[in-house]
This record gives sequence, structure tokens and C-alpha cells, in this order.
Amino acid sequence: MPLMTLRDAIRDHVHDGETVALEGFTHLIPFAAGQEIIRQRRQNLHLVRMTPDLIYDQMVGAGCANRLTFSWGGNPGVGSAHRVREAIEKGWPTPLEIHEHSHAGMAAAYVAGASRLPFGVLRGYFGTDLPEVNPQIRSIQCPYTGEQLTTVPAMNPDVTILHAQKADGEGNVLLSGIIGAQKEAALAARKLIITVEEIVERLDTPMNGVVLPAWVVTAVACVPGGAWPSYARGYYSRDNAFYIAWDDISRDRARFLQWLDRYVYSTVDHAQCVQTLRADGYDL
Amino acid sequence: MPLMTLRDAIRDHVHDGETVALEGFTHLIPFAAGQEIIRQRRQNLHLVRMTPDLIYDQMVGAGCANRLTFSWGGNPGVGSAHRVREAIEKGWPTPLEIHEHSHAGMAAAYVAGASRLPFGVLRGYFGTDLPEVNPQIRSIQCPYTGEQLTTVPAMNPDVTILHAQKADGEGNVLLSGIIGAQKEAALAARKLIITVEEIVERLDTPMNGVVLPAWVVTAVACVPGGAWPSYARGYYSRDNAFYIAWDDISRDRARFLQWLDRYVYSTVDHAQCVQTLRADGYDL
Amino acid sequence: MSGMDWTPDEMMTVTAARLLWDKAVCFVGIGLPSAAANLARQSHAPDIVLIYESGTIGTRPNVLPLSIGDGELADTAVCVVPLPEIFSYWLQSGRIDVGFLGAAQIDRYGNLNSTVVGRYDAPKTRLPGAGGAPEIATHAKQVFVVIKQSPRSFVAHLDFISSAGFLAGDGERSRRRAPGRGPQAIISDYGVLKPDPVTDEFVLVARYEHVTTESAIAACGWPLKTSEFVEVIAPPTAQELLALRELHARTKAAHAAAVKLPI
Amino acid sequence: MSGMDWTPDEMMTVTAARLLWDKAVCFVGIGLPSAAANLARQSHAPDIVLIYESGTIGTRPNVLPLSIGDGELADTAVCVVPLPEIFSYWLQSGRIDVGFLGAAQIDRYGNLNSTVVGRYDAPKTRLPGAGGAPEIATHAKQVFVVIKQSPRSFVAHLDFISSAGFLAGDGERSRRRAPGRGPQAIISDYGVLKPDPVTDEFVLVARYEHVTTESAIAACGWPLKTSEFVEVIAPPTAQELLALRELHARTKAAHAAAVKLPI
Repeated sequence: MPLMTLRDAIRDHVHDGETVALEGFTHLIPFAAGQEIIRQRRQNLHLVRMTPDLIYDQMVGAGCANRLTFSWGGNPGVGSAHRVREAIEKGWPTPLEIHEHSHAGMAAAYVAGASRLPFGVLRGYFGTDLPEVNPQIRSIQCPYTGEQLTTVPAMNPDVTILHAQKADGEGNVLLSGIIGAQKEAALAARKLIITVEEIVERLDTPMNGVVLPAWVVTAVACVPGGAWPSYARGYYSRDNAFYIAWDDISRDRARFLQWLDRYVYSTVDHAQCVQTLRADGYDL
Repeated sequence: MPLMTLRDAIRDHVHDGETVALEGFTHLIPFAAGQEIIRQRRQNLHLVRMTPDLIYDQMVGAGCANRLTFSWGGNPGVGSAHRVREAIEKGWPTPLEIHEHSHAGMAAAYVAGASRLPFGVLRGYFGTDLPEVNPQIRSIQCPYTGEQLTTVPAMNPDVTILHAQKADGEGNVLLSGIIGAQKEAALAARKLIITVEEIVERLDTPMNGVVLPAWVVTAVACVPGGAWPSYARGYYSRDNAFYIAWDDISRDRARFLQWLDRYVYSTVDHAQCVQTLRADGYDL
Repeated sequence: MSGMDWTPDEMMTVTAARLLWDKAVCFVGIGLPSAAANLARQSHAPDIVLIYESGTIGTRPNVLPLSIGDGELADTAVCVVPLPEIFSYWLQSGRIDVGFLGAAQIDRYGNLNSTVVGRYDAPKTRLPGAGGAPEIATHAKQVFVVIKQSPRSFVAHLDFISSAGFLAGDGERSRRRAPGRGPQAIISDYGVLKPDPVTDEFVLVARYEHVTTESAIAACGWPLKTSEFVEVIAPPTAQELLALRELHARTKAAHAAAVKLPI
Repeated sequence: MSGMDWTPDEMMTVTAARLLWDKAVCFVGIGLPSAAANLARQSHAPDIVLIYESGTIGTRPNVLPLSIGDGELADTAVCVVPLPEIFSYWLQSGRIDVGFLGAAQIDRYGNLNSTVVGRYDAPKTRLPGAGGAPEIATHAKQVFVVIKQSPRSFVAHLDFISSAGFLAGDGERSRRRAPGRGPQAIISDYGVLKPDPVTDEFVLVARYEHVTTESAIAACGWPLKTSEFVEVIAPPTAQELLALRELHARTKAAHAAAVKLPI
């Protein structure tokens, strides 16, 4: 069974310059793993995610990435992802090359990746300027009807990182609730790291439930609360207050760096990050 | 809510000459619906199914079809589908044009159909003679790598018919267990008829369970035992003895016609079919 | 605007909700579209089908989600499916009656920009991006756009087309065989705009009681045309306002609960 | 064959089972492959991963399934996924170590026919067809074929290639860049054949104790080559036979129960 600490998992399996997808669509975003990547000061990553959300705002702001593939890059329900925006607009802390898609295009790219096809097909990007700024969006002719369809290249990350509800003693992982494109991102990757809320003896998977079997998982780390400030259905809900607070924290470079220093660089792991937040009066 | 009798559903929604897919991979095969189509003496159907199984053996033998799209046409675990074989080999009771695929090809065709793409892409049929006898199997060049991939045309039946465990009062349908390509076949079709074991007040769908919402279902008919001699997980198991007995029943034209006459043409519905079987000493 | 006992947001939400009908299948975005769709569901359209791109189908949230993937959406859905399936089997397949979009900018043909102001490679303002919108705009049988009106948001020329409306108008969209019919209504804080059936240009067809046609024209970055007779939209009824405010109150109460991590 | 206390089927099953290793990911067909894979799981390979094309992953049936989609497979699986996903995310993705196939006919390069004897459009014998085999034969890292040997099944020329082995041999398969390495063993009722690393032609490398090399050659429709030293395969051990027979006994008992329809 591939159980290890998150620190060891990131140390062993995430390297500078790799293409890394931390997926989770609003739900089950692997924040603790993202912060561990920051803590270990990885650089020049090609970060891939449909919705960069606060997790990539933190990682991009911390200087981990030089490339970003995404389809919607804001603070959901709040506004801008200020760190991502400043990297794109002003190249701070490092220039960030962007590969921009629509959700449907990213989804098709992950599906192709999981299927080990070199491209995905969709009726997509109709009439938009996205193909002009992303030359990877191309087209193909249907061999039956002659019509043109859009293609996207398969997305096959070096590493995909997910957060899930639980793993069993063998390392099988259960995801439940809104699952986004996590399964596709997981199966498209060369390596798969998963943090979970808890390790249980038996998963008690409901029939047709979503499981990633142990033999496709490179490493499992037990990190309770590892999706905070996003949520883990059945464990805790989304910390909307933090999402709102992030708007202020992240708007200013200095304040952002201060936050990063206190809660990421100065803590040894996620548990200590949470302890520090609590010590600073944050109700969590 | 689209609840009606199976007789009315077939009468209103299945017409001569249409392309009809009765899906279910070993599990949840809609036998009662197939027999109702026989009973109503539909003709010239283009039958589509990955595994024709006994259900199409009966329908083809009864003369309902002039075309068959499939990927594996035997009596699973027993041997030949004698009626399908005789239609192909000897044109009895009517000639049967066949469009032959592999399972992966059929699956890709259903996925394309459900996605309303005109074709599906796979790395398939490598080195086989199937593309020679099925000109619908073609190829396409990847716009990124230049490699050739196989294509199949989308499968979009006029009608797909499924059997499922249960529907709720609104007409939402729950499938549970082995689900084959049923969801894809259902969503690829213009019309969708579903027979269920029971109508319940609430589905109590497990999280991420497989549901076809009421608004994509054209008609629901409550037909307990409607998957016999295949099975419905949670209700009854596969009647392996009947699958074995079918080998003898179907081997001989006269005996097959006699069986059809007694259990299908001479019965008004599935319940009476089962009653007759029991009256004839078949333990069911 | 004195004497109004409702806010402009409430007026927009109610107006958008009224455009929806029972049993319509709606692909809903977060914010005002979600509020409008749920208001419709809790008033005149109890069997409306709401789909969120996070994979929740037939969801009936009791409180409004704050994100597109709130737990409430999953817990009250008829089913929860993977996101790729939402875009292929449910949207691209043409099963959506109404797509509900917002944007930072819109032009007279209903094209939307949610990507960038200024040059793409040297942005003046980098916006979040297109998300699910390009394919919603393509495939939904019709699209409603909810957007506040000002010369900066209703612009003569878009710097970037993130989602297609009628493109250059005069039938270009249908000539290029887009699957859906495109934007059929813009709901702004001045009123409702609808496309001219020949030119595809959006014209003001209705205004709220508390604004004038002239002020709507002044708040538009292109020379806004109006229909011969600009209807006046009835203010929110007491019932509509009550339902909407209860929805917001329930939402506020639900989301005020502190998050407790199990560590 | 006098004095044997096992059947040829048991010998084949045990031999096939011995080729499997612990933690191997096997794509398993019904019949003898399924028996072999489950025998391996219940003896020397407890953590073997069994995948059936019906969508069951990591299944641990206590009794053998009679069809590819028995309820037992779903009830004991780590997960049950849609069939299209099995072929795309699990097989085509290259995740399968061993594909286990049968066929009506095989040629010296391990190409398989399960489609037709005679002409396709005027069949002498119409067989069930290819099913999942063409892509299993393409994508599994290696393929084991279980097939009884006779001049009618081991043929010099196939009427139809349903699933590719090494095609015309001499490296054609790898030149054409098939993802998987192709058939690496044929388990017959005479022994085990393996492909020559240069010519790709299958040669007899091992025989059962109760048959001769000559009889194996006689039961083959092409001039069967043998390795320099044809190994003799050890008969089933008492433990192997016991496990296999218990498996079959449990299966028989389970499947003898009458079906009761709830009407």
C-alpha cells in the first residue's frame, strides 16, 4: 500500500519543471498538497487546472509555476485571482505563460489523456477568439459527414494530485459528490498522488461509486482537512468566509507574502498551518 | 410522468423500419420489451446491440429485423445464437444485413452518439479484417502527432429500450450494478423507453449513482421480471438454465416457432408469458 | 429611483426569472442567473430542471450556492455526474433549453467578452476567462445574458470574443450552422433587449418603470436602437419579492455557519 | 491418458493459472481464462487484479461467473464502471498487463479468428464475432491465448483475422507500432507454445506429461516447430486440483439455485 506522508509524496514525486494537475472542481481541491509544493519551493511547474481558484493563486504567487493551462481563473463567487492576474499582467513574481481553454475543451483534453488518445474532439470554441491565442486548438474533418470539428491535444500530466474522502487499507480511494474531471485527470497522469480525509478499513463503496483502485495510485497521504478552504462532502463545508477574505489578502503583494510566510513557509505541515490559523484567532 | 403500459409504449414509439437498440450487457436485458415487439409483429427493424444474446435471437428469428449492428453474437457461456446464425447463413426467415464491430468500436459509436459528435475515435481494429467487411470503420489523422487513428460513425438509434431496477413517481430511473453502455445508448437515441422492476416513491439514489432523469425518458413501463432470463441485481438472478435450454429450443426452426407461438404470440403480455411458463412446469 | 421598495438587482433577478418556464432545462451559472432560476423554481416553474456545470442535474437547492460546486447542489440533485459528461452528453447533445450567462462585456450582436480588456498578450485588465460559456453559447437552444448596462460593459467593439452571440450579425451565426439559436434576451439593469430577427442586433424592447428609454440609450456604448413601442416591465410583485428575499435570507443564514475542520 | 486423475481442461486451467503473477492486472474473458485467473487469485496470486469487460474492476468472485456480467462480479468488485470506460480509460490506456483470450482458430503467428469459417459474405460457419478481443489483443501488454489444439483450430491460414497476433510475423506487429507486445503464450490441451523472438512464429516449448511432442505436431494444421528442448509441464499439484475443484463445486452449487421472479 502506497501510504506515505504528504511531505514525502511531494518530495519523491513532484519535481521542478514537471506538468502538474491539482484537480477538484470547487469540491475536494487539494489545498494541503498545493501548500506542501509551495513549502518545498518547487519551481517552473506547468500547472494545469480547469479553475485555478485560490490554490493556484497561492502557488503562482509563490513562484512555483512558469506555465498555466486553465479555463476559468477567478476567485469563485468573489472576483479576481489577484496573484494569477498579476503574474499574467505584470510577470510577478515570474512571467507566466498561459494556455487558455474553455471548460469543455479542458474536459475533452483530460478524457483524451485518460484514454491515451492524442487528441479530443468537440463542437467547441465556435466563433470565439480562443483558437487565435491558443494554437493548440485546431480542427479536423469528419470522415463521414465532411464537417469540421474542433480538436484539443490530450492532456497527460506528469503528476495529478487529488483530495478524496477516504482510502482503505489497500490504498483504494473513494470520491463522492461533485467529482469534476478528477477521474480523467487522475487516469491521464503518469503519477497520481491523493490526499484523503481518513484511512478506513473498508470503503463501503456504494454500487457504481467513484473509486480509484490502489494499483493506479502512486501515493496516498492522510491529511484531514486537506481540502480547506474548499470542502470535503461528509466532512466539512466550504469556507466561503476565507474565499472572501482572500480577496484582501491576495490583492497586495506584501500582505500575500506575509500570509504565505506565516501559514506555509513557517509551518511544517497542514496540521500546523491549521493550528497557526486557530492560534491567530481564525475560527476553524 | 411518462408512465404507460409496455404494450402502449411499443405501439406508440417503435415503428417498422426504425433503428432500435435494446441494450443491457448481460445484466438488465429488456427481454419483455423485445418480446412485446415480436408480439406486435414489427418488421424491417435495424437492431443494434453489442451482444445480440437471446433477445435478438428471438427477434431475428421472429422476422422483426433486416439489419443487425453488433459486436458479439453468441449465447453467452453456451454457444451459438442459432436464429441469428441461420438468418446470416441462410437468410431465414428473412435476409439479415450485418454491420459488425468490436465492443470498443460499438462503445465509441454510442459515446459519439450520446455526445452528438458524428464519429468516435479509438485505437481499434488493429490488424483485423473487420474494416474490410465494414466500410464504416475508417481512419483519421491526428492534427498534432500525424498518426492514424480509427473512427466509427456515431450510433444514434431512433429508439433505445432499457430495463432498469426502478423509477420514481416523476419518472426518474435508477440503474445499479453492471450498466454496460446503457447510458450512452439511452442518451444517443431520439426516443427512450424503459421498463422497470418497480415504481417507488423515492429512488434513494446513492451519491454518484446512475440515473436517467425523467425529462430524457419518453416512456416508463412497470414490468416486474422484465429482464428474465437475464437478471436484475437486487431482484432476481440470471436464469442460466434457460440460457442452456435455449440452445435446444432455438436449434430447430419448428421448435423455435412453437416456443414463440406459445410464450409470445399466444400471451398478451409478459406476466402471462411467465404464467404460461409456470403452468408448463417451468420453475420460475 | 425614489420610492422603490426593491433594488435594481432584485428587479433584474425577477425579470430574468419571469423569462423561464416550467419544465425548461436550464444550464445555470453562479450569481444572478442561479438566483433567477431558483426563484422561478420556487414560484411559477416548480418543475424547471437546473443543471450546473459542476455535474449536478435536476438540482433543487434550498439555499443559493455560492460556488458552482456547493455541496447543496449535489445533495439535492437527481444525479451527480462527471464534468466531462455534462459538457458532452448533456450540453453538446443539444438537451439544454436555456443557457444563462453573464459576462464583463457584450456587443450589439450579443457576443461576450469575459477574457481580457486590452490586448490578449498585454492585457489592460485580465478577466477570469471563458469557463463553460463558449459551449453553452454554442449549444443551448437559446441563451439569456444577464449583465449590468454601462458604456464600459455594452461596447461597440469587443477586445476579445469569449462566447459567440450572432458574430457580425445579419445571419452569420445561422449561416455558420451553430447548433443553438444564440442569445435571445439580454436582461440588464435598465430592461430587456432582444435581437432583431433580420439584423441580429439587440434592441431595447422593454424597460423598468424606474428608468427612461433615454437613460438606457445613454448607458450603452453603441447607438442603442429601441423597438417601436418600448414596454414597461411590471415591478416585482409582493410575492416575487418575498420569495426572493426568503431565498436570500435562507442562503445568508446557511452560509453564516462557521466551518469546523475535523482536525 | 490412463492413470490421470485430472482432466485435460484441469491441466490447461492450472497451466494458464501458473503463468499469472501476483498483482498482475488481467483482462479476463469467460470460461477457461476466468477459471484460470480465479484459480491463480485463490492460490499463488492473491492480489491479482481481475477486470471483466462488463465494467467490473478488481473483482473477487467466490464462484465463477457463467456470463461476463454476472451479479457476483459486480458485488465483489472494487468498482463497477460503464463499459465504454473499460475500453478507453482502462484497456486502451495501456493499464492491462495480461489479456486472456480464446478463439475458434489461431495461426502460427497468433492471429485469431472468432468471426467466420468460409467467406464472410457466404459463411460456412458463422461464429459469434470478435467482441472485446481486437482491442485486448492490441493494447494488453501481453496476451495469453487458451485454445484446444486440432488441425481445425490450429490452421495454416485463417479465413478471417478477428484479433491481431503478429500478423505476417518477422516483426510486422512491432513495425506497425501496436501498443502491446502481442500474444506471448498459447496454452493448448497439449502444452504451451511461445513465439520465436525473431520470426514471431509460435513453437511448442512445453508439453503435458500425458502427451507426446509428436501428437502435438499431429494436432496442428501447420508444420509445428518445437524448441530444442521441449519441457515437460508438471501435473497439477494436489493443492491446485483441490482449489480448482472447490471453485467449480462452489460455482455449481451457487448456480443450481432456481431463479425466482418477483411476480
